[in-house]
Amino acid sequence: MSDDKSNSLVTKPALAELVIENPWRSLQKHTNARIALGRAGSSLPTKAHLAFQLAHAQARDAVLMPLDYQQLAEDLAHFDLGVKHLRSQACDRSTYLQRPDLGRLLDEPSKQTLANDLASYDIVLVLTEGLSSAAIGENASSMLAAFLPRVVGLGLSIAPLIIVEQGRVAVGDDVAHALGAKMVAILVGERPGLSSPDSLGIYFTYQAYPGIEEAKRNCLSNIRSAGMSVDDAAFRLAYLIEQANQLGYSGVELKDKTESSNAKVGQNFLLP
Amino acid sequence: MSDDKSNSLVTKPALAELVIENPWRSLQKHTNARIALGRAGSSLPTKAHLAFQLAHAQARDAVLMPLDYQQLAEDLAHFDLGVKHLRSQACDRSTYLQRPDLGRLLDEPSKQTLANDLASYDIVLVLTEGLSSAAIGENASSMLAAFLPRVVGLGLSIAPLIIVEQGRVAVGDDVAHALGAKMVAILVGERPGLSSPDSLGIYFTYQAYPGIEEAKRNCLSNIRSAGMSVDDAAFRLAYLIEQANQLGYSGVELKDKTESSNAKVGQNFLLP
Amino acid sequence: MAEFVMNAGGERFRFASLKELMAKASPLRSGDQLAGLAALSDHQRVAAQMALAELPLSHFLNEALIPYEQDEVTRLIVDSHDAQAFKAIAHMNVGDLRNYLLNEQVGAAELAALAPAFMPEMLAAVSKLMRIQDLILVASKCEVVTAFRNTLGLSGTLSTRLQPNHPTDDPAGVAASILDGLLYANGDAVIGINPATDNLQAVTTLMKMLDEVIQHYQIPTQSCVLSHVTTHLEAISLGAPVDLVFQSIAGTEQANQGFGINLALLDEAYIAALSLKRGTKGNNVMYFETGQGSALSSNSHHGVDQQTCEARAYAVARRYKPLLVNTVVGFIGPEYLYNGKQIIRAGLEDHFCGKLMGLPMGCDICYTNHADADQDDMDMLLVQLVSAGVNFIMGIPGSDDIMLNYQTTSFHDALFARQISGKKPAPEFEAWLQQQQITDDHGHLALKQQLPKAFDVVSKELRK
Amino acid sequence: MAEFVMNAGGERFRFASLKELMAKASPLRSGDQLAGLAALSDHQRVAAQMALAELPLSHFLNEALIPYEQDEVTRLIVDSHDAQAFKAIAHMNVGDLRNYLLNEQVGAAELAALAPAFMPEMLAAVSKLMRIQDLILVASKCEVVTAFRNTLGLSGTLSTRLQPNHPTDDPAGVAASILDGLLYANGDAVIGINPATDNLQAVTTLMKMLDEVIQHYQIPTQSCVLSHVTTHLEAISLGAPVDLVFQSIAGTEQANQGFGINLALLDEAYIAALSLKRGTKGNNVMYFETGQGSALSSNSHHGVDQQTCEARAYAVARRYKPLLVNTVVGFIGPEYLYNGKQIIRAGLEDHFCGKLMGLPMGCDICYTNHADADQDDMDMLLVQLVSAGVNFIMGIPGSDDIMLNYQTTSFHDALFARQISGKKPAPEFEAWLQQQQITDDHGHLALKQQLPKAFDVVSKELRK
Ligand code: B12
Ligand code: B12
Repeated sequence: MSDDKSNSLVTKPALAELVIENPWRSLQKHTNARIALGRAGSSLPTKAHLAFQLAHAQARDAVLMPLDYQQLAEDLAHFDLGVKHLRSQACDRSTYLQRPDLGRLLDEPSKQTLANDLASYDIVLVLTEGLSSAAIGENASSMLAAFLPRVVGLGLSIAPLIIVEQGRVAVGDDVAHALGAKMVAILVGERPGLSSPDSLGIYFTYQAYPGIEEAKRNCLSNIRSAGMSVDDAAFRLAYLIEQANQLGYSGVELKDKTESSNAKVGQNFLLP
Repeated sequence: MSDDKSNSLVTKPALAELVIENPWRSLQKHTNARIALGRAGSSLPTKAHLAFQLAHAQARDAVLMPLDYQQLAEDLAHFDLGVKHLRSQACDRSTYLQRPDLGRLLDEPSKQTLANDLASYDIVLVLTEGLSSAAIGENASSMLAAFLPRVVGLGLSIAPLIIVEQGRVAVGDDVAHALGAKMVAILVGERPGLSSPDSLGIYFTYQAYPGIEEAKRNCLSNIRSAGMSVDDAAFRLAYLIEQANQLGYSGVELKDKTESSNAKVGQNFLLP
Repeated sequence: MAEFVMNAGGERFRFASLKELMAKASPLRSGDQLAGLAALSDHQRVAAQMALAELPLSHFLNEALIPYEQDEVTRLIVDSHDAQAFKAIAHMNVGDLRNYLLNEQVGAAELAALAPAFMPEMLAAVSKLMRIQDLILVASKCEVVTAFRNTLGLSGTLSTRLQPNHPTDDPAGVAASILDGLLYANGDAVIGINPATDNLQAVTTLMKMLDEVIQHYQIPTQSCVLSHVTTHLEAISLGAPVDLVFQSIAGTEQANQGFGINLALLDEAYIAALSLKRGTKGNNVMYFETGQGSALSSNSHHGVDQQTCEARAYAVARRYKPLLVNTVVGFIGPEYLYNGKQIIRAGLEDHFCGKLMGLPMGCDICYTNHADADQDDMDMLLVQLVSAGVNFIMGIPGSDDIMLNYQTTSFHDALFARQISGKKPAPEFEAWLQQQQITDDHGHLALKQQLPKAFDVVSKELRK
Repeated sequence: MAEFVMNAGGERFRFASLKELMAKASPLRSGDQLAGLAALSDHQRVAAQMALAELPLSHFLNEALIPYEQDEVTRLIVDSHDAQAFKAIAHMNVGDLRNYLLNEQVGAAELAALAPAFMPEMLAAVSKLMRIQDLILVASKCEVVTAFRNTLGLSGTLSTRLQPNHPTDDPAGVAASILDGLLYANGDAVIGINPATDNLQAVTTLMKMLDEVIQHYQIPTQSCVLSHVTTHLEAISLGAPVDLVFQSIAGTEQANQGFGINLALLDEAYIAALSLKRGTKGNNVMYFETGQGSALSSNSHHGVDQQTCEARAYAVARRYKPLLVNTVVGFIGPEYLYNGKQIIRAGLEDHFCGKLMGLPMGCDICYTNHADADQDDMDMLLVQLVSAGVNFIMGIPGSDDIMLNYQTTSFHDALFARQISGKKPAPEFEAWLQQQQITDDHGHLALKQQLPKAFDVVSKELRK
């Protein structure tokens, strides 16, 4: 009882014509952005769509991937500053993701640890996985290697390196306060993107205290191989520290006026 | 810097005109259906919308409300048939809701209990809360009171009454099989509706066995004060049993050809 | 039986058979988890989708998900497959098919011509690769028109089944809901009652009542009493006025057997219904309902995922040129579709697969009280299905079915849908609504405190 | 401070203040749970909604959620409230207002006239009583038109912000994404870059680059570099070519302080931007971004639920007659909007409240990888927002923002949305697209292997 129409209307479409490719594919050399994906009708071709889905599955896994704290501590030990291992009040990954408030606070034992340190430091560097353990795992050591010589150059005293498990940006305030440090820079894993699972952020605050407003910080972001280089970041961070130390504040009013000559910068080919 | 337009366009609308009521409200006496709700534009007026939301919140609670098995056992004891209290393999409410397969099977101790009963019965009556404990709590006893005299009239032997915790319809098959009963009728709580939290269903099967297909059963549904009366249900169930016992089958081929003169039936006022 | 292997994101995944590949490629749903068929991770799911994308469509001609010998639905699918029409797409793999369907040049005519080329499993497969926007876009290009006493499915229209259920089938109770629906401009797809019982007297009484109402008010619509098909056959033999024959159908022979039906029985019912010649505008005389999960719920799924089982049911439906096919998407409950998100995607998949099979798809946009869903989810699905060009939806008083115990779209919901989309009821029905002054020229409800003239007899009852 | 009591379903519920009532009446979301403000059960939530429905609108004139003395946003709301316009609705309660807004007779003109009568809290309140369909239907009646170098928000149009972000602000990388977007017919709302750094040199370099591109290709659109407003001020003082001044804003003074802004600073920026007189079609010079959760995230919410905080941010926006307001709805993460369902509802609420305030609302339909959401959820929200008449959405290559690390709508998504809705880009931009032969007469993409003539310089680069 089914129809047996002859099918003259649809002539066998050529496979090569199902997807219209974009002639500007070669511009992909300038960016990791998903440009020139081509189209099926006006929609994403199957291949590009499934590649996206795969990247999404992987990115979601990346959020949950634990940081190897032992490895990190070993790496940091090489800098000869001492390393302290602390914890936020977010006791596990699932709590961390749901309770940003707890990720901003040191737990009691950690505060105790810091309170025992009676030295007074110009700056303390804090490391926490934030939303991406890969960001710390892959970039933190080289960042410190690029940066620490500059602090020495500025003649600032520097506290032992602090690892905080499951911390948010503001946990640095707790650290600075408990330790009595004048400035704090926290290295934190930024949320993993589809094409950037390992992006490091640095948030710098002058005279931080618990509850200090965000506008009082400065931020360096997208530090990773495909983003800002650790050398560039170290240069800028040192600039911010130097300025803050002179002016007596950090944040919105402290502008990053470094003039960079980024070697990686390409030319805008849209203009003659 | 905000505008200060004068507002001549909108003249104060009369409150009474915000909702257009429907002149056929009085027909609500014929049905619990949510008719003649009126409209705001073409949409549900706020009152009717919120009444719906409240009913939904309550209906969701109804699904989770536990059955008072002790009360039920006491009520059933009055019928002097003996009462057995069994369990399906769905160990708690949350498992029950997610694993219908387990709700269809008796657990081992329950099967054991039945295997010890060596009598052979014409019919076994099973009670289980299914998706609505209120259905059993409010209708099971009166249903049995209306129905049991009729079984006696048919001269059939009847097994002890069986309570199964967290059962699905098909758990009756396990009971009938383990007990070696010729026919089974299971009284089960139907899923709670917005306006019908306490609806009882009865599923009847001739010569049931585990895995028997659904088409081999007959069903009576919507037994509750606003639906089919227990007297009507008892009458129909007895009819099905009598027919099945004669014909040697139940299910799709066994049609309910009772002629009812439902006293509650109103007249169709749409026709002259 | 083929084995499939796919490397994705540095891992190697194996799928033992086509049906495993299809199941693992299926977007997450509780029914497949219950059946132990669902992908174990998103990563595995994408790998399966990638492998499926590379599968030639012709593979479906060679590997049946349920053996030909064991299952009459498989036999129907294979035997009725149009090899001639298939030639146009025989060189494609599943991923190519997705690209092809999305092409702007491929419109209603092309899709209609290809319908017989599609096996349901091919469409299930391609739907698993699709995002919701793809399901919407492609389905929106289809136009499937059917007719009985009016014309349904024309583009630019949105029809409704008026569902005036009552727990005791009380004619007055049913009539009250019918009146409510008509005066809210609903009921052009069908006035269809689920009878509370399967009692023959009750069923034929309702059939007569609906027939009389339709005749008395000259409503260009059709009626249906949704009892079992065997009950329809008995009613027809007793001379009851049957417009449409109804049956729930599923995608495997065994599941249909659980419903007490098979193809022979449906053939018989179809012929009986055709013989009544009651249609005036056309002769589509069947109404089918389906829904993901029914095969699994009777343990008749043969290890096939629930969405693919559902698509197979459409092969059964297609055999009978139905007036209406309704996927009752959230009806059974969270055991099969856990929450609003699963219900929504399933509804759009079903609509897509059905439309491409050439079926006049409607959707019962619904949920039960044991599901994790609410009115917001229904609104979401409604808006999306309207964009996708669904033929019809349900209309019931205040969304609350007091007999079937679930929530579906209300008369008001249908009006909302028409308002935001500019869609209209079936043309014949629209004319009737305007003639009765139920709606005005803009399609807005016009009634206030007076009933239409033709309903004088009701006005009298109201004054009592 | 009033106490509110409501009997619902046999239980008695108490709410200690208007802000508690509002919070408990709010549909479930993780941010309110985090703040300890969410209803403890659905039952309690409905009771709060019932009480809220009965609250006279005039009550909002008397009970500020955050005290007048403590908060400049409250002062702005109260002081700019148009008592004259309010007279038309002063007799209504919140439930009445919902009924009124749904009326078919209440159209774009009425809603525009009423905009100054609405305090954001009134709209937040009424939105809490609304189903998704209500949010869509009412918003779809609004038309909010703004202009700078083209005309945005005309009914029948859907615009996009082209967002060509790059992790090092590399001009070539940015240019690649701009080209991709333009050739996919995106970018009429604005070409707007988030600079990776707040470095002044980098920011002004990007500003110049965008300006040159727009001038060279004569694109009827505007540019924006989304740095902090203070950076804009510095850039303007350095003579950089600033089309639109951008800032993130929130609904409390304290939250804005956390962002390093206040009304005085915004006033200053607004005046500076106006003074440049770069608009040709109109003088809407501000671009704002908002999003539920930002106040709570800086602990500046004063016990007010996040949706109400968001609506209050629109009072800030309204002061500056912006060209674009963008609710970046799933941007922060699951801490505030847990999953697709919460993101979708929040997006529609924001769009509704903003539109009724008279704002040119767009939506960044987005999610992060730590949220329980995916592309299907985005498609759902997109289809619904298009039905609701959203002014603009984002367009970025393949949905993947490689600098901000989140997923938003792609260039392709925008084309899908236009295809199913028949909507078009802003008229000036549409004309440009056709002139460049990027699109054909149907608005379909026309480009295949050749770039448009005007892009010859690019073709050369490609041949390299
Ligand atoms: C859910 C449901 C279904 C689901 C069942 C799947 C499932 N896993 O739940 C589906 C959609 C598949 C279904 C199909 C049909 N149903 Co049905 N269904 C219902 C409903 C709405 C709820 C049942 C319920 O809550 N059960 C309680 C729970 C705890 O039971 P369960 O063990 O989880 O589920 C079992 C029962 O629901 C049973 N079942 C469901 N429907 C039917 C119908 C019959 C005749 C039988 C014997 C068993 C049966 O099958 C399930 C699996 O074992 C009732 C209406 C109501 N208010 O109860 C109608 C209802 C029971 N169904 C009805 C009918 C007519 C049918 C169909 C025969 C329709 C048709 N023409 O094909 C088919 C086929 C049924 C069959 N033989 O398998 C009628 C029965 C009328 C009567 N008195 O005989 C009812 C009363 C609705 C109505 N008035 O139209 N149904
Ligand atoms: C999420 C986010 C936000 C959220 C923060 C809320 C929250 N709870 O997360 C919201 C939407 C509110 C936001 C606002 C702004 N942001 Co922001 N934001 C981000 C983003 C996308 C991710 C940050 C992240 O993953 N952090 C890691 C987690 C673990 O940290 P957390 O403790 O959970 O969250 C804190 C940080 O995110 C921090 N934060 C977020 N943005 C900013 C910006 C600045 C300047 C500072 C000091 C801190 C800060 O505030 C959060 C609460 O304590 C980054 C881009 C990126 N790739 O990282 C941009 C980014 C950090 N933001 C940026 C900017 C410019 C802003 C704004 C100043 C924009 C504006 N003009 O108003 C505002 C105001 C910020 C402020 N002072 O509070 C820039 C900073 C550029 C720079 N180098 O200075 C970035 C790099 C993006 C960009 N390139 O445009 N932002």
